[in-house]
Parts: sequence; C-alpha cells; structure tokens
Amino acid sequence: MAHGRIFIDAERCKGCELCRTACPPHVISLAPQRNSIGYYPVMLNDPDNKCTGCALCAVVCPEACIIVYRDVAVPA
Amino acid sequence: MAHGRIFIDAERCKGCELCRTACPPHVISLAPQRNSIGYYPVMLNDPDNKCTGCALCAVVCPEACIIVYRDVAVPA
Amino acid sequence: MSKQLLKGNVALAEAAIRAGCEAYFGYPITPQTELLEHMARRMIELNRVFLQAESEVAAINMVYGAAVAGTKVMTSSSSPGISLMQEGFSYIAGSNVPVVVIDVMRGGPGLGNIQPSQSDYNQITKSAGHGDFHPIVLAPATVQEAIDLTVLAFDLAETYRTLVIVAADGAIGQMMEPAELPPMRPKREKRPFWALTGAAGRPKNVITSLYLGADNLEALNNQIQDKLALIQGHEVRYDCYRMEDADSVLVAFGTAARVAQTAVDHLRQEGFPVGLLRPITLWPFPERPLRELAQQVDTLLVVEMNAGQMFHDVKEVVGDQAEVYFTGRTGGAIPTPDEIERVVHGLYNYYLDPDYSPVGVLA
Amino acid sequence: MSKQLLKGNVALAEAAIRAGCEAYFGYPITPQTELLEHMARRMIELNRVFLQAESEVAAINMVYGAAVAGTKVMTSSSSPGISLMQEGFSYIAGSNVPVVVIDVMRGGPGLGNIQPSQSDYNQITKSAGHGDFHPIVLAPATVQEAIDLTVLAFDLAETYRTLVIVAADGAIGQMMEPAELPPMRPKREKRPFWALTGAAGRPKNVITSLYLGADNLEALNNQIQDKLALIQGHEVRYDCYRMEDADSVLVAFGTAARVAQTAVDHLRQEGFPVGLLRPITLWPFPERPLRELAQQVDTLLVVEMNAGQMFHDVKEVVGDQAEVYFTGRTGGAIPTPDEIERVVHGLYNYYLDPDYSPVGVLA
Amino acid sequence: MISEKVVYERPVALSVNRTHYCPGCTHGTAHRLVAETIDELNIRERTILVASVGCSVFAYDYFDVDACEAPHGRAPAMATGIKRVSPDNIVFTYQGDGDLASIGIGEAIHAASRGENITIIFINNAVYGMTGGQMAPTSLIGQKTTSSPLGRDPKLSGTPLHIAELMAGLPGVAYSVRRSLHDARHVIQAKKAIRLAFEAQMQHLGFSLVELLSTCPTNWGVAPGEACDWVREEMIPVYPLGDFKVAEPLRARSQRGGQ
Amino acid sequence: MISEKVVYERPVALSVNRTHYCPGCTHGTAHRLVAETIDELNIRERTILVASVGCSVFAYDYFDVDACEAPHGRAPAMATGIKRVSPDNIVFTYQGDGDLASIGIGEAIHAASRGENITIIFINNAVYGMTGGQMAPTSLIGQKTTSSPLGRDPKLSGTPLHIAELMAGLPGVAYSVRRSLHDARHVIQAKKAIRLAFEAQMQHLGFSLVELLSTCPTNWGVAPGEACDWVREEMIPVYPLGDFKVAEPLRARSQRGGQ
Amino acid sequence: MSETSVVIAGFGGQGVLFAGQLLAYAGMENGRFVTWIPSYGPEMRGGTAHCTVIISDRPIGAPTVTRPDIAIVLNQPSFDKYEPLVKPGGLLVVNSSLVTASSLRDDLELALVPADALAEQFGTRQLLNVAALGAMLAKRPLVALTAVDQALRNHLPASKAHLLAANLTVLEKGYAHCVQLPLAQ
Amino acid sequence: MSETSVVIAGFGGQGVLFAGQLLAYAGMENGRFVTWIPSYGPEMRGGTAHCTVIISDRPIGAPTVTRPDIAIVLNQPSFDKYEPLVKPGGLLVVNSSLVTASSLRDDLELALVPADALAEQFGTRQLLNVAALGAMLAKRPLVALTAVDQALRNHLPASKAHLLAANLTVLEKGYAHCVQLPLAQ
Ligand SMILES: Cc1ncc(C[n+]2csc(CCOP(=O)(O)OP(=O)(O)O)c2C)c(N)n1
Ligand SMILES: Cc1ncc(C[n+]2csc(CCOP(=O)(O)OP(=O)(O)O)c2C)c(N)n1
Ligand code: SF4
Ligand code: SF4
Ligand code: SF4
Ligand code: SF4
Ligand code: SF4
Ligand code: SF4
Ligand SMILES: [Mg+2]
Ligand SMILES: [Mg+2]
Repeated sequence: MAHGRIFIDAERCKGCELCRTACPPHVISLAPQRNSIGYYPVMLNDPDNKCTGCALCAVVCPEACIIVYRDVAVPA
Repeated sequence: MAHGRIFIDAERCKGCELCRTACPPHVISLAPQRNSIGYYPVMLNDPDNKCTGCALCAVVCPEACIIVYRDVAVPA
Repeated sequence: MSKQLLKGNVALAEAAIRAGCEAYFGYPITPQTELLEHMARRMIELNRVFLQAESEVAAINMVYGAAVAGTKVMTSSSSPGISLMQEGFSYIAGSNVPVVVIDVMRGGPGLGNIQPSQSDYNQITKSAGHGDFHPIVLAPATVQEAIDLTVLAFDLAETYRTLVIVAADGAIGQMMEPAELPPMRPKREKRPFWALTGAAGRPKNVITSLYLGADNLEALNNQIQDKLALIQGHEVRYDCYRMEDADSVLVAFGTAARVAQTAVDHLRQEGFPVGLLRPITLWPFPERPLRELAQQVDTLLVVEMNAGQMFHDVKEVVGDQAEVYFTGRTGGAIPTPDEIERVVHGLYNYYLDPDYSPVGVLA
Repeated sequence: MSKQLLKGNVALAEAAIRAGCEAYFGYPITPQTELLEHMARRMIELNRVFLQAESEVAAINMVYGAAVAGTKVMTSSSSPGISLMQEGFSYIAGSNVPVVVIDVMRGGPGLGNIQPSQSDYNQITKSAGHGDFHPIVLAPATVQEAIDLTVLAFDLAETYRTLVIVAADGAIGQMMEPAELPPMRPKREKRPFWALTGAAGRPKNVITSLYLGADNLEALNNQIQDKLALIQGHEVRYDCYRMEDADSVLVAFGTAARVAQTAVDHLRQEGFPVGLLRPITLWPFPERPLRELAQQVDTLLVVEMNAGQMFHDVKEVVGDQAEVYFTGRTGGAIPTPDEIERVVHGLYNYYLDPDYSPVGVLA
Repeated sequence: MISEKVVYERPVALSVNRTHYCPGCTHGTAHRLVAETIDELNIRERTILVASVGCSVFAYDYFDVDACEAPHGRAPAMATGIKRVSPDNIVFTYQGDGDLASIGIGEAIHAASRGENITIIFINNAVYGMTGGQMAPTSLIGQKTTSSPLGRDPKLSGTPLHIAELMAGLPGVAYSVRRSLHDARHVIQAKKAIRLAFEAQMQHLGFSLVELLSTCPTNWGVAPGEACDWVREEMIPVYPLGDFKVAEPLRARSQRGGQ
Repeated sequence: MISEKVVYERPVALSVNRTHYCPGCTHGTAHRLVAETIDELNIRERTILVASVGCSVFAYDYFDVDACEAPHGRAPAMATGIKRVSPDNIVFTYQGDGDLASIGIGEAIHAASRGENITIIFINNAVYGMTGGQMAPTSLIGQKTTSSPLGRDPKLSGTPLHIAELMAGLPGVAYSVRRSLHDARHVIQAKKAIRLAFEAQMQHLGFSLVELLSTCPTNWGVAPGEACDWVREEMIPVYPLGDFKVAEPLRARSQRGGQ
Repeated sequence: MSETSVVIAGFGGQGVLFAGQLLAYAGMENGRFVTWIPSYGPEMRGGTAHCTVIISDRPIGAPTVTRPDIAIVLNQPSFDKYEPLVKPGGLLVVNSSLVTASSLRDDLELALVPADALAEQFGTRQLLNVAALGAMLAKRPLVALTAVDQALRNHLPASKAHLLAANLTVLEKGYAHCVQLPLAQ
Repeated sequence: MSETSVVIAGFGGQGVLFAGQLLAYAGMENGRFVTWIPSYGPEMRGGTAHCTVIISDRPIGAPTVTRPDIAIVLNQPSFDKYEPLVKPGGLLVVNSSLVTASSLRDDLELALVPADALAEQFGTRQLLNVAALGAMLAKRPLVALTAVDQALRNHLPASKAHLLAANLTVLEKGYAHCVQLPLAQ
C-alpha cells in the first residue's frame, strides 16, 4: 500500500471540509483553533499512517492549500 | 376554366414585376408610362380573357396593390 | 402609519408600490439590490408585474414597453447600469412617456466600487443619452425623503409624461432610518388615452421617437423644450438651513448635504455664519434661489461626493456674484463634517489673507 | 500629397489609418457608415484588424480589449450608438488606456433622424458614462480638419492614455470637400510597457477599473483628475475669426461654426463688428480665452445645432462679464447664416431698445 | 348569369400609407401576410406592433394597429414589457436580421427562453438593408457586402446564424419555423406559418417566431426577380425551410417542412 | 531506502494571494484547475485572462498571468479585441452564469459564432453569487433565490438555459462541454476538459467553452459538503454532464460524456 | 456671385450624385472652394435622391442650403419640390423629357433640356445627368466646360470607362441645347 | 453627548448586523434619531462584517464615521482594524473570548467581555452579539436596557422566537459582566 502525507497551509484553509469528505482513509479532521482569518482549518490526523498520498484531498481543495507527498522507494 | 380580372392600383405599384413572373397565363405587362412616383407600373394586358382570377399575382405583390375578381355563376 | 426603521432600498421599493407602481423590471446591482429583492417579493404578492431582466439594457426597454402600454412603471439600478440605460432613456425622452428610475449611485469610473457616490450627477442631469433632454432628477437626503420623493416621482412622471430619476446613493440605499410609509394608493383602473391598448373603437395610437426630416424632429424638440421650460417654472425644489445672516453658504445634495448640515451646526457653534442650500431637484436646478442667494452672500462652497459636477451648475448660476468653491470626495468616500469645516475655516482665512490657498478646493 | 475631393467619413477613416490605427471595431449606423465601410476595405487590404461587431456595446468592449493589449484602436458611431458605449467609456476611463472614438452626430432624442446634429455635446463632454471623467473631445469644422484632428486624436490618446472623441456631425461625415491626407505612418513595432502581452520575463500586468475600498478608488480618481488638469493646461485648442474690434462674438463649433463664419462675413459687410470664437477642443473647453474675451466684448451669441448645450459652458466661464445668448436649431436642422444674422440684428436692437426681445434666443 | 366576386383585396389591417420599400422588396409581402392574418383572426383591435430599427422602421405607419418603435435590437424587451402589463393584447415584433440576430440576439434569446407569449416576425434578408448593405450575421459565406467587400470570410466573421433553429432549442419556444417569400407557393406557406404563430400566442403557448427569407434587391444589386432567384438558389440551401419547433397543440395544423 | 516525492502542489500560475471566496466555494477549484492547465501547457507567459463581474471579479489577483477586467457580460468582446490584435497570446475569459448567460449572452454567442479562437471557463452556480443570490438564467425550476422568493416559476421566468448545448450548435465552436466540480472524480474530469479547451485554442480550432457546475454554499444557504450534494442531486439531472461539441482533432483525447 | 449653390435632384438611378460630384471636381480643378453633400439614409429608398454642390471664392459655410441658386430637376417630384425653392433670380434646369409642368414664377430663369432624349440620341439613356449638367453650364458658367470634361476623364469609374466618349458628347449636346435655344418663359 | 457612533464588527455569522439593528430600534423607541448602515458587497465575503449605528438628539449627518465613539469588536481582525480608530475618550468593547491582544492606547475606555463564553453559558454560542451589546450598554447607557429588551421582543425573527428568553438573559449577563467588573486598564 502506498504511503504518503499532506501539508496543509492552515492560514489559507477555510475549513470547508471538502478534503475531509474526499479522503478515503478519513485522516483529515478539523483543527480546534481558528486561524488568523477566523476559520477552523483542517489538519492531517493520521496516527496510523493511513494516508496513501492519493491526492484526492488536494484535487478537491478550492484553496489549493494542500501539498501531497508520497513515499517512493529509492534504490539504495 | 375560371375567368377573372385584376385591378392594379397603379399609383402604389412599383413595377417590380413579381406579379408578372407569377402570372400563369402571362397577362400582366409593364405600362409604358411612369406613375407620379416615377415607377413604371404594371397593367393587365389580357385581350384574350386568359386571366383566371387565380390571385397568384396578388399573393406575391409586396405593395398589396392588386385586387382580384373572379367570375361566378349566379343562378338566374 | 407610524415610523418604522426602514432600509433605504426597501423604503424606495415600498414607496413605489404604494405610489401605484404597476410594473417593475430590473437587474441586480449593488448597492441597490435589496430594492429589486423587495420588489420580487411584494409585487408578486400584490399580483403586479415583477420581472428580473437579463440586463439593464433589456430592463429599460421592458420599462419603455410597459410605459407605452400606459402603466406606472419603474426600474432601479446603480451607476454602471445607468450608463447602459442611456439609449433607452433617450428613446423614452423622445416618446414623451412617463417612467420612474431609481439610481443608487456608487463609485466610478468603470467597475469602481460599491461605496456611496454622487458621480452620476452629470450623466443623469445633463442628458439622458443623446439628444436634448433632461429628466427630472430628485435627490433625497434621508430615508423619509427617499419615500416622499419616490411618490412624487410617479406623480411628476405622469403629469409631464417624462422620465424622472430618483438619485440616491449607496448610503441612502443601505442605511436604515426611522421613516413613515404613505398609505397604499388604490389601483388605477384606466390606462391613459395615449397608451397602446389596441386600436378598439378609436384610431390607432403610435408611440415613436423617429421623426424623419429635420422639421418634424425639430417640432418634437420644440415641444420637449416647452415641456422642460414648464417643469423649470413649476418644479424646482430645494431646502435651506440656517440661512439667517449667513455670509457663506454650503451647497450640497443627498448624503453630502447631511454631512454639510452637521458641519453647519458645528461652524455655527464656532461662530461662523454659515448656511446650507440643498437642491432637492437636481434638474430643474434651483437657479433663481441660488442666484438670489449669491447676491447676498460672499462665498458658496459646493460639497459633493464626486470631483465637482454640480459645482459647475452653481458656478454658472452664480456668475460673478459670489465666490464659488468646491470640496468633495471621490471613489465612494463620504466627506466628514471635519473636512468641510477645515475647508470653511480655510475660506475665512482666505479673506483675511488672499495668498492663503485653501486645501482641497477647486476655484 | 495634394488635395483630393474627399467625403468626410472616408477622410476620417483614412486619416485614422495613416495615423497608425492598428485595429477597428464598429457597428453600422447612419450617418457614419461609409467610415466603417472604408475601414472594412482598407484595414483588410493593409493586413490590420477590422471587425464588424455585433453591437456598439460589443464594439466598444472589443476596442477596450485591443487597447489593453496596447494597440492603437478606434471605433466610430453616431448618437444612439454613442449612448450604448457609455459604460464602456467609463471602464476605459477607469483603466487609463488610449482609445479613439469618432462620433458622427445625428438628430435626437431617441431614434430621431439621421440629419446632422450636435446634441451629443453633453453626453460626450460632461461624462463618459458614470464616474468623474472627461474624454478629450475634438470638433472638426471641415473635412481637412477632420483629418488633422483624427491624427491628433491618436497622438493625444497615447500621450495621456485617455479616451479621445472626435465629434463630427452628419454634415461633416457626408460632405465632400477638397482636403489633403497625411502620409502613412510606419507601423509601430512595440507595444507599450503597460500592455497585456503575456507576462514573459516581467511581473504580470493587470488592467482593471475595480478598486475596492474608497481610499483606493479615490487614489485612482485623484490620478485621473491630475491627468485631466494636465490636459486642461496643455491641450486647449480654438480658433478666432475677425476678432478685430469685435463687440459681439459668436461662439460655435463644427458645422455650426462654418455657418457662423458666413454670418460673420455678412454682418461685417453690414458694418456690425462681429467675430467668431470656435472651440476646437470641446473638452478641455477654452475657458481662459473665452473669459478674457468676455472682458472685452459686450455680447456672446452661442450658436449650436442643439437646444443649447455648450451654451452653459460659455455662460459658466463668462459669468457676469458679458451677456450670453443662444440660438440654435434642433432635430437635424442646420442653422442658416440668415437666421444667425437676424438674431444678431435683434441683439443690436436690444441695446437700443431694452424691451426688444430677440427671437429664438435663450437668455 | 355571371357575376364577379372579389377573391383578393388589400387587408384592412394594412393602413392606406404607401410604403417606402424599394421595388420588389419582400418586406412589403411580409407586411401584407401579417395584415391578412390579423384580419382573419379578427384581432386588429387588440394587436400591438413593436417595430424595430431597419428598413421596416416605419412598419407602424403601414399597419393599422397600435404600435411603437423599439431601439435597435430591443423589440423583444419592449414587447415583454407590453405583454406583461397587457396580457390580453396580442403583441408582435417585426425585426430584421441585423436587429434581431446581431445587436438584439440577447433580448431575443431571453424573451424566447422565458417563453414570453409574444410573436416575432423575423425578416432574414442576409444584409443590413437600411444602412446600405453591410454584412449581417445571416450573410452567406462569400457574400459581398459593403462591410465584407471581398465576401464574407468565415475565418474573420464566422458563419451564418440560424435563428429559427437556435430558438427551437429553447424550451420556452412554442413555434419556430423558417419560410420564404420568393414565390407564390412559398408566400402561401409563409402566410400559414404566420397565422400559426399568432394562434400560438392566442392559445398562450409561449414564444413564437417565423423566420422569413426575404429579398433586398437594392443591396444585393439585382433586379427583384433575380433577387427571388437568389433566395431560392443561394439562401434556401443554407437556410433550409422547415418547422424546427411546433408545440403539440399546433402540430396537427402545421405542414411538415414547409417546402 | 524510502524517500518522498511531491505528488501535488500548488500550481505556479496561481498567484500567492488568498482568495476572497467563501469556504467551500468551487470557484477556487476552477481557478486551480485552470492554473494547473496553464502550468502543464507551459503558457503562463503568453496567457491573458479576461476577468468578468461576479464573485470571480478578482480572478486577476489570483492568476499569475497578464489580466484585465471586463464590464459585466462583455468579457467575450474584450477577449475578441485582445485575440484579434494578439493572435499569438492565449486568451481566456472566466465568467459566471449571470455574467455570461444573462447580460452577456449576446457577446458570448457572437464570439462563438464567429469562431473566435478563445477559451471560456463558464461557472454555472445557478445563482448570482456576488450580488447576494438572485436568480440566474441557470437557476433551477423551483429554486428559491432572493429574487425568486417563492422559487423560480417557469411561467414567469422561463426555464434554465443550457449554455454548453446552446454553444455546441454554433459552427464556430470547436469544443463545448459540461463538467462538474462537486467531487474528486468530477474535478479530475473537469481538469481534462479545461486542458482540451486550451489545446483547442493552441491548435487554432476556434471557440472553446467548458461549463463547470459549481457550488455557492453561501447563497444556497447550505454547508459546503451539502452544496456538493446539491450539485449532484439537483443540478446534474438538469444539466447533464457531457461533450456537446468536440472538434475532430480533439476527439481522440476527449472522454465521452465525462460522467 | 462669389458663392453659388446648386441642387441636383431626381429619381435614384438618374445619376444625380455623380453629376454633383463632377461639378465639384470641376470647381476644385478650377481652384475654387467646393462642397458636395448628398441626401442620405432611408429617404433615398423609394425613389428620390438629391445632392447639393456649393462653389465659392471663399471658405464655405453650411454645405446645405434651403434656397439654392440653381436647381437641376430631373423628374416631376423634384420639379415640384425645388421649383418654389430656387432663389429669386436663380436658375431652374428642367429635364423636359420627364417634366411636363411649367413654372409660374417670373423671377426665375428656366432652362428646359430634353435630357433623356439627348442622352438616348447621343449616348445612352443613363447619361441624362450629364446632359442636364451641360445645360446648366450653358446658362451659368460656374466652371469651365473643359473642367467638367477633365473631371469626367479623371473620375469616371473604371467600370464606365467605355462610356467616356459618350459622356463627353452628351455633356456638350446638353450645353449646346441651352446655348442655342431661346429661353422658355 | 448629543450624537454617538457605534461600530460593531466581527466575523460574518457573529450577528453584528442584527446587534446593530437592535441598538437602532432601541434608540428609535427611546425617541432619538438613529441611523444604521452595514458593510455590504464582496467585502462581506471571506469573513468580516461590520455596521455603524448612530444615535443622536438631532438629525444625523453621514451614517458612516471614520472614527467611532464606540467600537464593539468581536474578533481579532476587527480589533486590529478598529482599536486605533476609536475616538480618544471613546469606548472599545472587546470579545475577550476570541481576542487576546490588548490595547496600548491610554485614551480609551476598554471593556472586556467574554462574549462567546457568556453566550454559551447562558444561552447558545450564537448570542455572543447580544452579550457584547449588553456589555457596551453597561459602559455607555446610550439607550435603556429595557428598550433593547423591547426591541428584541419586537424584532427577533420568527424563526428565532424560541431564543427570546435566552437572548434577554445573555443581554443582561453581558451588561452585568461589565457593570461589575473593574475596568481593564
Ligand atoms: C443603436 C443603433 N445602432 C445602429 C443603428 C443603425 N441601424 C439602423 S438599421 C440597422 C440595420 C438594419 O438591418 P436589418 O435589421 O437587417 O433590417 P433591414 O434593413 O435589412 O430590413 C442599423 C445598424 C441604429 N439605428 N441604432
Ligand atoms: C452593468 C452591471 N450590472 C450589474 C452589475 C452587478 N453585478 C455584479 S456581479 C453580478 C452577477 C454575478 O453573477 P454570476 O455572473 O453568476 O457570478 P457569480 O457571482 O455567481 O460567480 C451582478 C449582477 C454590474 N457590476 N454591472
Ligand atoms: S492524500 Fe489521500 S489519503 Fe492522504 S490525506 Fe489526502 S485524500 Fe487522504
Ligand atoms: S478543502 Fe482545502 S480549504 Fe477546504 S478544508 Fe480542506 S484544506 Fe481547507
Ligand atoms: S389573377 Fe392569376 S391569371 Fe389573373 S392576372 Fe393574376 S396571376 Fe394572372
Ligand atoms: S407585384 Fe405589385 S408592385 Fe410589383 S409590379 Fe406587380 S402590382 Fe406592381
Ligand atoms: S434596402 Fe433592401 S430591405 Fe430595404 S427596402 Fe430596399 S430592398 Fe427592402
Ligand atoms: S457567494 Fe457563492 S459564488 Fe460567491 S464566493 Fe461565496 S460561495 Fe462562491
Ligand atoms: Mg436585414
Ligand atoms: Mg453565478
């Protein structure tokens, strides 16, 4: 199974949660604090490393505030 | 064969000759004199009584300046 | 009816309805949108005609249609939309039909912004599109006056068979103030004799603005000019405030006049003998009162929310009888009493020291 | 190049081409149609851009597009079409881009007719749609001047990044007169630095007229007002005719000025010391020369092919320095020298007999 | 005994005024057909004409009905205003192809899309007649006009707009057909279509439009008869005659294709 | 050894500015897709945006390309002006449904009919977002808006306008499709369509338009997720996704239907 | 006269606009100020057209006149319209091939020229305009006949080049007709 | 003071416009001149909203002010914007539930009210606007608390009628909070 992670620019995020809905393994959740604009941004909440780096979250994000990384095997 | 005649309001006629073209028995022709507006109007030229009263001339006349009459048999 | 706290846009709309507006056609634009929205709800409720047009061009021509059919009809818009209606205005002018338009002005030029402004002054008082014409232009300064002038607009439109524009601004449209609405007028039953209703039992009526041949069109123009002269003779409206012994007078309309009024109060407290003349009809312009006034006072300061448009009308009327100055704000800013007061202070200094050049003043 | 017998509309078009017009967008309307038709033939021949737009609204916005792309661009129309362009004018004003528009005015209001008129004066000099702005307005009186001012229009548009309107009328557009065309300018190779050409190797360029917040929009307006002041300082143009010892002066532009000139000749023959001041720039208006003149003469008679529009500008400038009268024809009629002479006779009588009221004169 | 009966005479809804149309211009024919329809349906006293800007600008002088004159292209908006406040009147516009298909396409499409219960008589003569023969959106590819002196070039000016078909695509439209005025048979078919269009309105079915291929001998630079030939030979192949939308209640009475 | 690669990041053609869009408004998504396309095609330095009047009025702040701002509805005319004088630039407009389908339908249809070689990104959110949720020509039957408080009544206001289909009928159009932005799968399909639309222009095929069903949570009065549901459940049945016109050279690369 | 105004009026197709241009070109080639202005727009539909030419020694005011010094009327409606308008002492050139009415005014000079007939006889019927122009010049030598000649050579449209000789002939025949004939009173 | 201007500012959804209307209704019911004007248009997107209420003994000039007498700021951006603008000697009411920054100005009266917290405790979180309004009135009795009470009874939208009691409680709690607490310096 591919493994990945995402970076969310919390200051750009408006907490619309479209990414949360789009994420197959449900590893995105709302943050408890507002950002400086007043929105509750989302955050990656992935204790079990379930993020696959599928980028579906980024694909739906209206604010283009998600960067998606995926692990790749580098020949040693 | 039906028989008819037409009346042409020569002062309205602009001599476009559309009626002349439309007339099956070719009984319409251009008048030799201009009307007061300066057009050569058409006239009924039907020495042999060939007009059938078919009204095709009136149907194409853009100036609505033709009245068509047709003979009808009135029971004596 | 007692006073309610009413939003200007809503008050304008409801006043039109109560004045007997039978049909409304309009297109959304800030800052007048609530006007259209109120119409959307109420006109349908009252079984009258409401239609959101596809554009301002369409809206004014729908209005033109309803007007030739002899109904009391209105549209509303804001500055860019008013620009788009200019051709329609001109046809309405050339056809002598009654139409009411409400313009809730915003900052320009171009897309500008949606803040309050008075920079449609020229485009609504000087012409209604091409040709020689002036609509009657009524400029309310309060929500109550917005109501009263809207009712008046319908009456003037009918009386003179003319285009009447109620020239409000974003502040008047958006603010709430206590105001009283008039009672609902009974529905008018009959269409006017000149209206297009079908040529039943009478010769056909034709309403056009096309007059081939200079003579014919000049005859129309003469008739229009006569009508305009009549309006100038009868319909000038203005308001004076604290004119007693004034030697300087502010001239301002609409929201600018409210601010000017505050400034007058402050200046009077400071001992400056300042008054305010507030044109209510921007066209016909209160020429005679201003001219008379100019013979009594030294200075007029025109205050506008534009770069100085009415200023030129004041200057024309005043001639060399008094000094005429201008101060104003553009781009949607509302002048503050402070700013006006500073300019007036400057003007008084000016008389003491002719080299002093007052800030923000166009001579 | 030597003189040719040229039709005004054709001369306007060919002059634009020789001045370097790179693109033309327009919509047919009498009495300017030959202008568009000449463009249709010549621009294609020269491998430049010609497009018949679907409407005047589209035309002015195509022009706006070609202008933001940094090309020399033009449209032309007549009064109703000019009304439809008002919103576009306002956006162009708010964007500081150079555009040339030719208005071959006809009788209004409404559909009016297609005879010569000057009744767009207000709608082109007082505003370009909503907001505070004035285009530069150039008014030719002969076919030769139509050519010269069209060339100038392109230069002024570029210099000030502004809208320039050449205000002709149906007579100028339709008549043929001997005139000389300028040589063809070489094609401009580079687009201006501010133009939209793709953000290659530089930060992006944005051209907009939207300025949210009153402060930002006011800053734009201040910049525009500064530009307008600069233009007023540098670009006033007018012509004087037989001013020596004049005690009465006719003020007229365009075709009306031609007629006025004939009237001046006749009146001089009769011994009346009459001159003519002919504004060439309707905006900026020749304020200073008129004001100075007013201090020297007794009477100014404004002659227009409208109901008295420039009249108000003259009156504003002249103030109480001299009497200002108006005579004019509307609806597409051109005043005759006779008519003007009769009014002048009347004015002279007026001084002899103050109860005498001159015919056809608005005080 | 033989007596005479009148089999054709000038319709009452046409006024006595002479038209200013050029000889052979089928604007006149279209007027006549509309007037005949008004007579037949007995609606002269409740019909309102919205004339437009084009050669037919004086249509209000030629019909004996209440009438007004819309700004160029805006007749459908004006008609909307009238019909909304006077639903019992029969409201029709009479528009050229410059008027309707060029400057006024927005108003036409929106009136149609709203299903305004009005009738549009649309005269497609492939040219701006009034202003002297400039290209219209309906001009044919290669057609020389005063604003396309080398012939309409589709790369520069696109291809002919098919109004009747375009309108037929809008749900608010009850009736949208194309007919031609170039000979007697087609004139008769045009008349039937005009009548159905008015009937659509009388039956409150919504928007109706009849596109009529019409001649402009003057600006085409040909004699009236040749102009009719040009319609037949050049225009009809580009603008097929036919019914593009006929609301159910009218269908029984509409002839297919109209050719 | 395991390392990381970036599989998604913010496109370069999007500027660093924050948008003013409401949370969950898919205007932002559409912007992102256009920016990605510009990056992929490597045309940022020759692209010109014509922004329009609507919630996307500041689009020129959000794209890192040369840009201007057209009067309400007139973006296609402005784009025409630009493209005609600068045929080597890639010119696109970004317009809402009020802007394009209501006030600007005339300019849009004529640009399409002329086959202007420009691209239109058309955001259909069934409402006037910017001015506070009035009815648009694309509002659904029964949809409550601030100017149709009882729901859109087809008898008063007609029926939804289908822009992608309407445009497809015009010969000048090379590409006209409808896509949706309501979930990831559809966003991916929308992206492909946007790319094809730009490619159509780069290949000089003529006019291209992508209609995107988009959300307006604010004026629909629902949460962003529900807005996406509403697109799926209410809008798509009325506005079928699909390819309505795909010029031959693009056909191989266009997926049918786009559902 | 330092300034002379000429109206030429007739049916569309009678070449009134071109005749006016010829006159203007000739005036220009004679070094004088000239203006030419046509009637335009829908009033040209359905029949009549006219143009006004002014030739002067000084800059010209309005290019239109209400009362011309000279009117050349090529058909009956034009006669009806302009006969009353010509200035007292002016000249009315009448195409007697088409106009049968006669003027009752005694303050006009009248020149009758059978323009259609002359044109048909010496060229083609279309050249009636040139015939009338020639007639006018016989009465009022506003410009030299040779200047009109020259204008014809320079400005006859390419498509009509083959008619140049005929034009010149008809011009002279019109001229000759009015120089020789006694005035109609 | 014969004329007092109050700006209420916060996120969209914090009820700033309604709080302002309540104040205006109350002023009107107290027989005073009032104006209320909102921020409007696209600047309302993406977060912040504000309105201005003026209450006066005489007709009111501009309904907007650049420097208010009182500002009620319900979130951090509003604090940042209005803290410097309040007139010297004016009042700044701060929703201390959301705003942590403190004013450095010594020419202002500062009223800190944990509006979110109070609202949540005595009603629902949405009522923070009313809590802040109560706090303001404790410091500046522009209108009687009972007038606001009355305004709430008359103008609470039907859909919120069930929240009337909670509104009244939270209003009073806000008031009480600022009457009792010592001033934050
Ligand atoms: C706003 C405006 N633009 C342009 C015109 C000029 N104009 C008059 S008629 C016309 C075109 C008419 O063509 P069409 O509609 O096809 O009618 P036709 O004359 O061919 O019957 C134009 C462009 C005008 N009157 N108003
Ligand atoms: C001429 C003109 N009319 C009206 C407006 C007001 N206005 C601004 S945006 C808009 C509608 C926007 O709706 P849409 O195009 O659907 O874009 P959205 O906001 O939904 O994305 C209107 C009517 C304007 N700016 N200019
Ligand atoms: S990349 Fe995929 S799995 Fe990871 S957070 Fe985004 S949607 Fe979820
Ligand atoms: S989709 Fe984007 S804006 Fe929305 S919550 Fe997720 S990261 Fe934030
Ligand atoms: S009625 Fe028929 S036959 Fe008689 S003239 Fe007319 S077309 Fe000819
Ligand atoms: S069709 Fe009519 S106008 Fe034409 S020639 Fe015949 S009668 Fe005359
Ligand atoms: S110009 Fe053409 S359309 Fe107009 S009247 Fe003449 S023939 Fe008919
Ligand atoms: S109002 Fe609607 S369209 Fe506009 S930004 Fe908000 S959600 Fe988007
Ligand atoms: Mg046509
Ligand atoms: Mg929208």
